[in-house]
Amino acid sequence: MASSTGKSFLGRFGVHIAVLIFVAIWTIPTLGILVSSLRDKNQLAVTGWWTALVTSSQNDDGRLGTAADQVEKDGKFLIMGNLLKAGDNRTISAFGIKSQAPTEFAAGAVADLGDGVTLQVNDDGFYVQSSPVAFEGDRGRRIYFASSMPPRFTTDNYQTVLFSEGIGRSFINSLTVTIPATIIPILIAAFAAYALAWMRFPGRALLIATIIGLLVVPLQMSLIPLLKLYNGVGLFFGVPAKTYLGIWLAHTGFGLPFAIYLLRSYIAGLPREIMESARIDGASDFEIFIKIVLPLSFPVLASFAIFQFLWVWNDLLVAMVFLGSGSDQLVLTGKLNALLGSRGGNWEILTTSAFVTILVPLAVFFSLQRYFVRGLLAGSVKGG
Amino acid sequence: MADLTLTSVKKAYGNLNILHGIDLDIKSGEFIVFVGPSGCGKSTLLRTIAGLEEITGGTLEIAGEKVNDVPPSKRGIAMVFQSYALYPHMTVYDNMAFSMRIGRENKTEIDRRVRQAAEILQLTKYLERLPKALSGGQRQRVAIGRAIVRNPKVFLFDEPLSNLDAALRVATRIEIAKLKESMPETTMIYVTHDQVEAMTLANRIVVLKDGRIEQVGSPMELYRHPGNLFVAQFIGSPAMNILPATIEKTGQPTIVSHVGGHNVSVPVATPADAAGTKVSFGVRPEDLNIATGKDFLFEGVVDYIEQLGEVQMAYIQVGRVTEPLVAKLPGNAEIQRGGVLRLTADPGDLHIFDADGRSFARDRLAAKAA
Amino acid sequence: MADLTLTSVKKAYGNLNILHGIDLDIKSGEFIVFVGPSGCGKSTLLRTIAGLEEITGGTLEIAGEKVNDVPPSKRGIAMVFQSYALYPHMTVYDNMAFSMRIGRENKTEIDRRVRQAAEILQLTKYLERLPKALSGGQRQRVAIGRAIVRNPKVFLFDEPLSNLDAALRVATRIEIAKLKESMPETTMIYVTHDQVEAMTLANRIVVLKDGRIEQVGSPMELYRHPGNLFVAQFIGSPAMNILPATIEKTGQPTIVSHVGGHNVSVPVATPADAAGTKVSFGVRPEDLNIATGKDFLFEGVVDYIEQLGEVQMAYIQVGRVTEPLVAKLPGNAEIQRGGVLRLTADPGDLHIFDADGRSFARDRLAAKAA
Amino acid sequence: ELKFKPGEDARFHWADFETLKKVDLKGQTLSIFGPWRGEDEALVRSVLEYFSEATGVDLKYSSSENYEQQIVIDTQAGSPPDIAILPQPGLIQDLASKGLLTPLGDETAAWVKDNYGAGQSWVDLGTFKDKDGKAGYFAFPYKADVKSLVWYSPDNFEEAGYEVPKTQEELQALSEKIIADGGTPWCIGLGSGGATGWPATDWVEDIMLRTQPPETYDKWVKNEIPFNDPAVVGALDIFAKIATDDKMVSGGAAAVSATDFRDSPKGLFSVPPKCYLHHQASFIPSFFPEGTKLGQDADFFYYPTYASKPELGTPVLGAGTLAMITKDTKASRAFIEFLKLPLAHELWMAQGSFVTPFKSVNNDAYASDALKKQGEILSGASTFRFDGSDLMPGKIGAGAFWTGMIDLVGGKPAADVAADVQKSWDAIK
Amino acid sequence: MTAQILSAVFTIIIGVGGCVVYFWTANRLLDVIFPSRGVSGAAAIDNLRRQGYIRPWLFVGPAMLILAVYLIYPVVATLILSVHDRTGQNFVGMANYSWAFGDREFLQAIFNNILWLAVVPAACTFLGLIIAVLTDKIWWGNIAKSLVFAPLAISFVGASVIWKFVYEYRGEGQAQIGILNAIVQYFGGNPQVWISTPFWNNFFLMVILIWIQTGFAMVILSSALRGIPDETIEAATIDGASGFQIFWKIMIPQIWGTIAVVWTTITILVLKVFDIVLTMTNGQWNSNTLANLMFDWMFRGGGDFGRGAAIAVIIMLAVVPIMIWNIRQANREGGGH
Ligand SMILES: Nc1ncnc2c1ncn2[C@@H]1O[C@H](COP(=O)(O)OP(=O)(O)OP(=O)(O)O)[C@@H](O)[C@H]1O
Ligand SMILES: Nc1ncnc2c1ncn2[C@@H]1O[C@H](COP(=O)(O)OP(=O)(O)OP(=O)(O)O)[C@@H](O)[C@H]1O
Ligand SMILES: [Mg+2]
Ligand SMILES: [Mg+2]
Repeated sequence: MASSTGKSFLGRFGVHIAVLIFVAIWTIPTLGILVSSLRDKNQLAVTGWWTALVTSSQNDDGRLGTAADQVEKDGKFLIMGNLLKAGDNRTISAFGIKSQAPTEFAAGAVADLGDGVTLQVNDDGFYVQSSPVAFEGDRGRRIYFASSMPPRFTTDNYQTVLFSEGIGRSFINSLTVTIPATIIPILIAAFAAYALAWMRFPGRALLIATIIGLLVVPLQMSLIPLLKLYNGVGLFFGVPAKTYLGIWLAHTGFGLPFAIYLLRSYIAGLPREIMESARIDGASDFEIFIKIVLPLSFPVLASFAIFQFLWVWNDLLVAMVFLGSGSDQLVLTGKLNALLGSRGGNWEILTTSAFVTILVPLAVFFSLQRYFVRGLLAGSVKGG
Repeated sequence: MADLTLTSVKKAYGNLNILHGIDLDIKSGEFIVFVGPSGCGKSTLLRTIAGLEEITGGTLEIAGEKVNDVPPSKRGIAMVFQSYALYPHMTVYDNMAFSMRIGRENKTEIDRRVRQAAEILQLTKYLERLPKALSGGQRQRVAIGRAIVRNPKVFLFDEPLSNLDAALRVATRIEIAKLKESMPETTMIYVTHDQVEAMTLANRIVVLKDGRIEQVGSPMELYRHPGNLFVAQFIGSPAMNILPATIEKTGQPTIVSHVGGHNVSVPVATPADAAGTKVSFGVRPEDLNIATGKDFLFEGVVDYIEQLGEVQMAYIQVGRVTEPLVAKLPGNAEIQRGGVLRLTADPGDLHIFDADGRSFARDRLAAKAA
Repeated sequence: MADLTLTSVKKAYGNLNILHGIDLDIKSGEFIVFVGPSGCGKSTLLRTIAGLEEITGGTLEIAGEKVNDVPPSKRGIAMVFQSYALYPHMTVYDNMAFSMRIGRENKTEIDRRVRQAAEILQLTKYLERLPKALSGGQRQRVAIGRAIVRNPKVFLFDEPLSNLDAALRVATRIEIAKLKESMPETTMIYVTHDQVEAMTLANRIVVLKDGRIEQVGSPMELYRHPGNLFVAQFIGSPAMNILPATIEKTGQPTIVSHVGGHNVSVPVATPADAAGTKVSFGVRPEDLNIATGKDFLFEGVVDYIEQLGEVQMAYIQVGRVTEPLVAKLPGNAEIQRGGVLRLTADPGDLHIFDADGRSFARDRLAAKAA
Repeated sequence: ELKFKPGEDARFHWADFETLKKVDLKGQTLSIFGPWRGEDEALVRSVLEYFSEATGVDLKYSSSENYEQQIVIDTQAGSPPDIAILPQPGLIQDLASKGLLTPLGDETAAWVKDNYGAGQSWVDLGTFKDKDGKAGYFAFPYKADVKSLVWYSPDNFEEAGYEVPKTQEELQALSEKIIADGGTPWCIGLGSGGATGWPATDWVEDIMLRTQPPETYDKWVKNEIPFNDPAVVGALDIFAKIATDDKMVSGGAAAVSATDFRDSPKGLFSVPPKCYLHHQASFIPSFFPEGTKLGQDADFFYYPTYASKPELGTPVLGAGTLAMITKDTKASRAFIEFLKLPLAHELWMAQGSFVTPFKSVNNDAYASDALKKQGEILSGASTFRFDGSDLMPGKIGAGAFWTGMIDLVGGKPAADVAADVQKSWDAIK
Repeated sequence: MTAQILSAVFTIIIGVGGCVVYFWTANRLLDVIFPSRGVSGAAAIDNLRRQGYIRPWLFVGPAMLILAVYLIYPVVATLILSVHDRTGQNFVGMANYSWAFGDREFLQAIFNNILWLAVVPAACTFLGLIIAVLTDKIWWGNIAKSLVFAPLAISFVGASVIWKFVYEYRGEGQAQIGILNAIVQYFGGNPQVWISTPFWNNFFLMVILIWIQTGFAMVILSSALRGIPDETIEAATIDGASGFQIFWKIMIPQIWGTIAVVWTTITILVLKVFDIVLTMTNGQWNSNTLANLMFDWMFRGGGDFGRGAAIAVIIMLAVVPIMIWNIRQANREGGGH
């Protein structure tokens, strides 16, 4: 393209800025869950995800040791310990004994708790509670402190998700569903699209109209009649109703109108002289399709492949209905879904699995993107 | 055997009639060249013969069989498209090998034929390139190569040399002629704008205009005895000079008076009732010579000179004629812009056409043919 | 003012060098024609001038300013593409009006200019059509029309007439010449394969070969005094006949003995040390005449005759020379295939080239120029 | 992998395991479709493990995010699981009315009546009309939730010197005291994505049971009294007074419907506390911050009744999951029998988050005191009522009622809200 | 594990291979039954003609069969259901339809859907186009594209979590965990309850779909953009057109067909979309859409198939104008013979 020469610096810079803005807008929400997936579960609902990127100060509570932990020293009873867990590189700036005033005392100061009981909390979390009389009760005292915490991330969530039992199996199941459910509709649709674009037969226009009409059929409406049909067929032939074949065909069926629609519009736009030339060269429609149309349609085949892959990969409903949910059929989305609690509050799992599932489609996108070549048709014909 | 017979072949795009009933007999082994102004329907006619356009009327027969509905691949043709129509995703080699591969021919045979064609067309260096990395002329040669590796009954060429340089054009033209010679049974139909190509290659030239055939004949026939004004002006470059004239005396020879000069005797028979009618008087630029004696046909002022080396074109303003007359004179003739020039011509090279543009010599031609 | 200066302009596609350092000065208002064999880099050079290809080396100046990085739209050019590059979604009218609309010109002015161009190019009937409903020649004319409605400093034409018929080609060529005349300040750069176009239009012709300039000069200069064997053979159609020869006597004139006949005296100076060296001896087909007297240059058997009407091409087998000699003889000369023919030529039309293909006449030319 | 080795832990009725072994289901399969996913799924599987271990049945459990949708599709299309376990009586009623369920029989109904606390309530809950309009017992309750709970932080109460209220009046006084102390009494979050609003319906139902006799509650649920009956409007008003008062709720009234119900209890534990009280069912501790110890860091009390209405006793609002036979096989029958064994309950009880009204279980098997306390609330209830919104038709209970609650906290007058819900109810009749 | 992988690979090969084998053998068979090569002229031509009659059907056959089973049959079933009551047993005529047009919620959904249809396809197509064009010009374009594409790869559940973290509302003065409110608060504004403000919440929901679907538009349009002949762009540059003008006057018209495809697809998607509405609001706060309403009636609490089906039929009818427009478009472009 001509842009290589002759773009002023400003113009080029402007493009970069514009793209950067778009990318930022598109990425921020996703970045949000990426950060969230790396965060500690408890903090998710308390502070904004962006705060995880900087050192934050927050109020916390902790519980002192119980009477069982006390030691007697110099006539005083001491309970000692550390409010922070080992490896927790927080520093305490202040502490308090009432939740209404959590930062009443500076770190290191000695707080008077009344009745001669004192408490000292150091910035490293070490505390000493001393009392002239012995402590009682089996509940430790709750105290409060403000701590500052450097950004901290955990891969726990990923470990939970990636090493959950049967995940590998369901990954394979997903691929087993997805790959044929992507390729089969492409094949079928490409043939049909070619016929609809370049072959003459009665009813062609009607067929095109029908296909556009079928684009809108809501998936949910089809499920019950189809499953009934599957069950009927299964019963009749004495085979299981829920099979891989069944789900491939189902996904093929649901993806087909869009596939034909998209491919047809592209294939119809190929230069007619090329087909004519091939026809004169003696190629049959089958050969023209295989040798000319398919290679030249790669960009659109790749786009459709990406979408179909995505839909199938991310689908749960169709898989559950037509494949079932036993562990030998459970697809990845189903598996990850099962990791969520019944009430769906496990955002750390949700965010993490969102990222785990995104990877394969992104890889597909990347690998197919190189088929979006510029100037595929260059040099074939001259004219307008 | 591949006789082609077109019987009032018609082609229309929607309401737009492009071909208005073409009648043409092409004998097996003939080399036919279609010429005609841009947009007259040459490509369309070629495409109907190929079967790429459906005929909207008439019949097309190949080897005696009606092929109106026969698909292109069964007509035994090869075609070079005006717009090349290369397969963009295939290398030059694959482009040329495609038809043979489709025909499931032997690999070594394919290779041999492709390399041979590439050699002829000087494409050997480019065999592994994709069309988009070729120059215009190279693409055109690939398109030709694609046709010649096949072994069809009928070759269709649509301006196959238009993007080639002179040397290559001559070489390729000769290759096509040789190809034709080596396949005496193969019919070739060739569209060109190049007079030289038409003249040298054709057994017969078909002159088309606005979707109609104006004249069919051998190159010399068309050149020497154009059937009408259009053909007279179309064949030959620069075109024949035409001046309004009046018949002074009918019979054989005819005496006409033209606007540019005095009465001239033309050795063509005219019917008696033509006396006094307005006619067109024609003479080719190359038939005009500088008058050395006192006798001359035209006298005029040199308007403009195009010096082409071995020859020069003199544009001469003659009397009240609006268009300047063109004369093709030897390159070394000493003429000057603004100077007065007297021209003469051999009476046998003069033409007269009636008010409808038809040549008076036609009848004679017809008589001779019968 | 639009002088163009190319200083060792280089262009490579990846590792493939297409232009190997082009040095060229084009003065404002000049009409420059690029010629050269197919694939030699003409289109590429044009495209680098237009700014469509990035130069990989050297500098390009327009009107004294370096424009290597100036975008095409800012170079003040109009271009006719070899492959037309019409806007497929616009009618002929819109295709032609596009640049003016972009330039926010007055509506009536646009209409006037478009219609004028359409008139010139005989496109008026097709103004409302889309490119895909046009014939090849019509498309090409739209491409030309698109360029001429604009008012650029530099016109670039890439084989603009290749798909036109002879009449239209002449007419359009003349229109281009007129256009040039009406814009004396406008520079035109024109690629063609047509010798006539090159000869008639050019102020100077640039002969390219394999991405290098072979010779630059006025048409007659190139025709009469080709700098080397390549130019000698490239300019002129059919090409100059070349025969191996040996210098018998150096000096002015030089005597050479060529394979086909006896010693010939050529009015060209050769240095003394050239005595006895192998040279190439050249004579143009059109400079050969049938020997009337006893004196002749070549004697040979007529191998093949191409009858072109006003002239005929005789292919003559001379002695041990492998390639037949071509002679362009008057159409009415009575020659016969198989007959023996003696040819002669004016000594001034004879050329000799040294072993490297350089013309010996060059020195004389250089001397004259100095 | 059995979680507890049979015979080893005295808390369990291991004899049941032996009984179970007598049922031979080898070579048979049993597919169970339930609502539990995540941690709950692991728990239920651990229980089911005993069943398959003992009987030799090939057992498959599955669940789905869209389980409601899927069970409809599967049953309608004729490929149901053997056993479906669902928490929505409304959905079950629908399945029953379409003839997709197998009746469990009178003796099972009788068994529930005898062995469950507030047994008749549970039987009524599982009784629906079938395709021919004939009533039958279809759904066996397994696992219950207690809804009438208020959660708090004992530490916060202790520091501020607050007492656990015994009556609504005390609760009201406590709220005012908290406000006076500069605090905020309640954390309310109605957000639940598409189901936003449901936590408020529980609360309103709780108020209904505390202001009206259970019969009125039943009529309300069946729309035998209109939704905009003054009784209902009164309950709505009581709730609205709390939820629309910026001082009463953390974050102000606007935050109520926007805050996710899973996030809202976290306010109890923030420093300083954002609130002191949280009304929610027994499942909510799963959403407490990690490390929160029930009983120590967090505790609950029974949502109190009005001292002024002693005649209403101590009603308990709850929910639960009900098991149905969707495909009548020997295995599915056997599975229902399995649920009648105390062991089936104890195994889950011992692992937490499980409460059962089954009287024969060993209460010591409860994993925590908190659960035990809930179990006691359940069994000590004078009245037990199932979550009303789950009993109403889906369009109301899982639609108009929720929307109404959002409108209500958005400031719409209770009467208007109730009238709207009633209008929707009329529309689906 | 390897056994699983092997069996998966085997299954995949069977599935894909079966499809390939069908097309290959069917076409081979046609060539064998009606041979056109190696038989005499007239017979070959006849056979070729017969092939010409049959081959289109071999090409479209599988597609038609699958469409018939997977879409047309359910559509018919839906039509039938839509004139029956909630159990699907008793015929009720047009009652479900007349109910729908009297239902406040339904009318609200229609209104919202019109809003969605007006905004989302236009926004997605426009943004997708801009991004496709811009990213074509820069070296990191592929990375940028992938980032814009990424939302498409996220499941709806994932997307709803993501947007929860954008729209989340916390009371005034509290630490916001939704970035939108955090920004608003940072600039001194009052945090808003984006999702539950009637009317405007429609737009906040649309933003999600736009965010997801722009990647779709971008991918398809970018592949179309690359099909534009460079020469026309070069010609326009030389004609003095600016980047903008080239974009609007040269590129857009040439990919107009694809734009129509993208627009249509997204329009239809909008008609069908319910996941976003379902997970974000479930149609509350006046944000219902037809598809969600249909879903609601179909499956909530056992469902009312009659009404659900009636709404589905109405959705399907809404596509008729789009269909007509598309067919016109296809005819105009010609394409094929
Ligand atoms: N994209 C490309 N990649 C590699 N080589 C190329 C590319 N484009 C052109 N070439 C080569 O560059 C050379 C010069 O091409 P160019 O188009 O300039 O030739 P030309 O002189 O215009 O020829 P013609 O008269 O046939 O149009 C040719 O040999 C061609 O094969
Ligand atoms: N698809 C079409 N629709 C309408 N008119 C068309 C179409 N294709 C060609 N034409 C018209 O038909 C006429 C004949 O076209 P054709 O291509 O046969 O001309 P041609 O003789 O080959 O011209 P050229 O020498 O310029 O290639 C032209 O006037 C052209 O405009
Ligand atoms: Mg043509
Ligand atoms: Mg070129």
